[in-house]
Amino acid sequence: MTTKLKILAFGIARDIMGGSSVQFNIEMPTTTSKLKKALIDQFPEFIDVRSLAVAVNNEYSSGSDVILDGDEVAIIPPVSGG
Amino acid sequence: MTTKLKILAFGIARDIMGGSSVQFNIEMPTTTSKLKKALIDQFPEFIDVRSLAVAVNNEYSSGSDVILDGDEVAIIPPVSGG
Amino acid sequence: MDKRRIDIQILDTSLSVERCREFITRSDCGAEAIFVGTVRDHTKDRRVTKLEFEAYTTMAILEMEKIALRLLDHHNIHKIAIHHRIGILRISEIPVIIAVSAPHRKAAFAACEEAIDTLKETVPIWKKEFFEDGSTWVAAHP
Amino acid sequence: MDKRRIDIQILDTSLSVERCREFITRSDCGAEAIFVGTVRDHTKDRRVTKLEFEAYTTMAILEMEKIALRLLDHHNIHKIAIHHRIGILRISEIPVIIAVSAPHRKAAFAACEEAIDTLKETVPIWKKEFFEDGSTWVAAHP
Repeated sequence: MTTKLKILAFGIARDIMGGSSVQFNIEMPTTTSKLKKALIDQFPEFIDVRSLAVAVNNEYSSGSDVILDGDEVAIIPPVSGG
Repeated sequence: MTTKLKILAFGIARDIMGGSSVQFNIEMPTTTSKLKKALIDQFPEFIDVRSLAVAVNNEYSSGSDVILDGDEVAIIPPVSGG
Repeated sequence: MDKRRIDIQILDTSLSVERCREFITRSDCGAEAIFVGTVRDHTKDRRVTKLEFEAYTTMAILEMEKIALRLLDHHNIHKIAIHHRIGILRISEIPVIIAVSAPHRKAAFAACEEAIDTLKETVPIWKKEFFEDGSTWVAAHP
Repeated sequence: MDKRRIDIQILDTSLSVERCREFITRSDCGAEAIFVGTVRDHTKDRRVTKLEFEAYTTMAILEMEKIALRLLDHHNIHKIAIHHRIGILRISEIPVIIAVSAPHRKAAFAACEEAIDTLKETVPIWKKEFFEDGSTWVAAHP
């Protein structure tokens, strides 16, 4: 069923999504790859971003990792600290 | 002719020669190697020192470099700064 | 246990090398290697007026802890401090300090350099460069 | 000309990282690598109570200048400070600080490490270690 998933967005992802915490409609449970695909579908500007990672509960997550309701999900564009 | 050459001595060389500025009898002009040999002859404890360099006018000098009257001559035992 | 040997901070106030040294200096260490990042006044040929750093703070601290703990495992070092600043920074201000103490200098240098290299790869912090005529998120685009 | 980019000092008072940074920090540099030597409380298994450093000052300054000028030639770095202390030092005090600024961090680290490695080989400064039951000139004997 389609749920509103809260997504934290930083850096250029925040600019593209229009906020640092965005409600996003997606079929749940989902996976990291599915979320990335859905985000790129809804926000085509992500295509031009060099890379896009997803963090679930403060850990980098990879393609088939499942995202459950209640997880803290963040979109991580290319980092540039230091 | 034998002259008194003033030699600056540091670290263990100062302990061995008994002072930080020592008058040393040597045939002048001389060379770095001759000076080292004469020092070791007069102060046999230098045999046990790991290495012995000579500086003439604030520059490391090597074996056949000539030492003239008036040069500032220093005995440089193994350095251990830093 | 190892956590007592690391000091990880994200701050919105000026960073201080002395504060990092206070944490890392130990009587059984002979060497400290310190990296200080400073804000440069240009990128390629464009004049930079200021920078802004933004962090995903909770995760950034966890990622910096991972870096520090792994370095303690892999190098003969004793303590490591990683301080990163967020917010607006002017030219010559300090975004990051990494300070490492070790019995001997080789390990201190190796760990310090590895720390900043890894931080720039993995820690979720973002830098926005401001120019006279606009701004850009660094590294966002190819 | 290059001499304005180096700051070489032999001091009989406490060394300060901030004083070195004041010299090297530049608005066109993004990276500073700093090495701080500290007095360790032991050598192998012997407890050290204090150290004494003695320098052939005029020559030591010339040798440190040579190191700094060669590094400016060989690495893409901007400024370098080398401060060495002499006299009696207690545990955790600082005998030496080397600070290097550069546009990028790789050159800063490489130059800083090369500076301390070379200093320990060539600069006429001697360290005497004091133990509870005697003292010894470091490195004097095989």
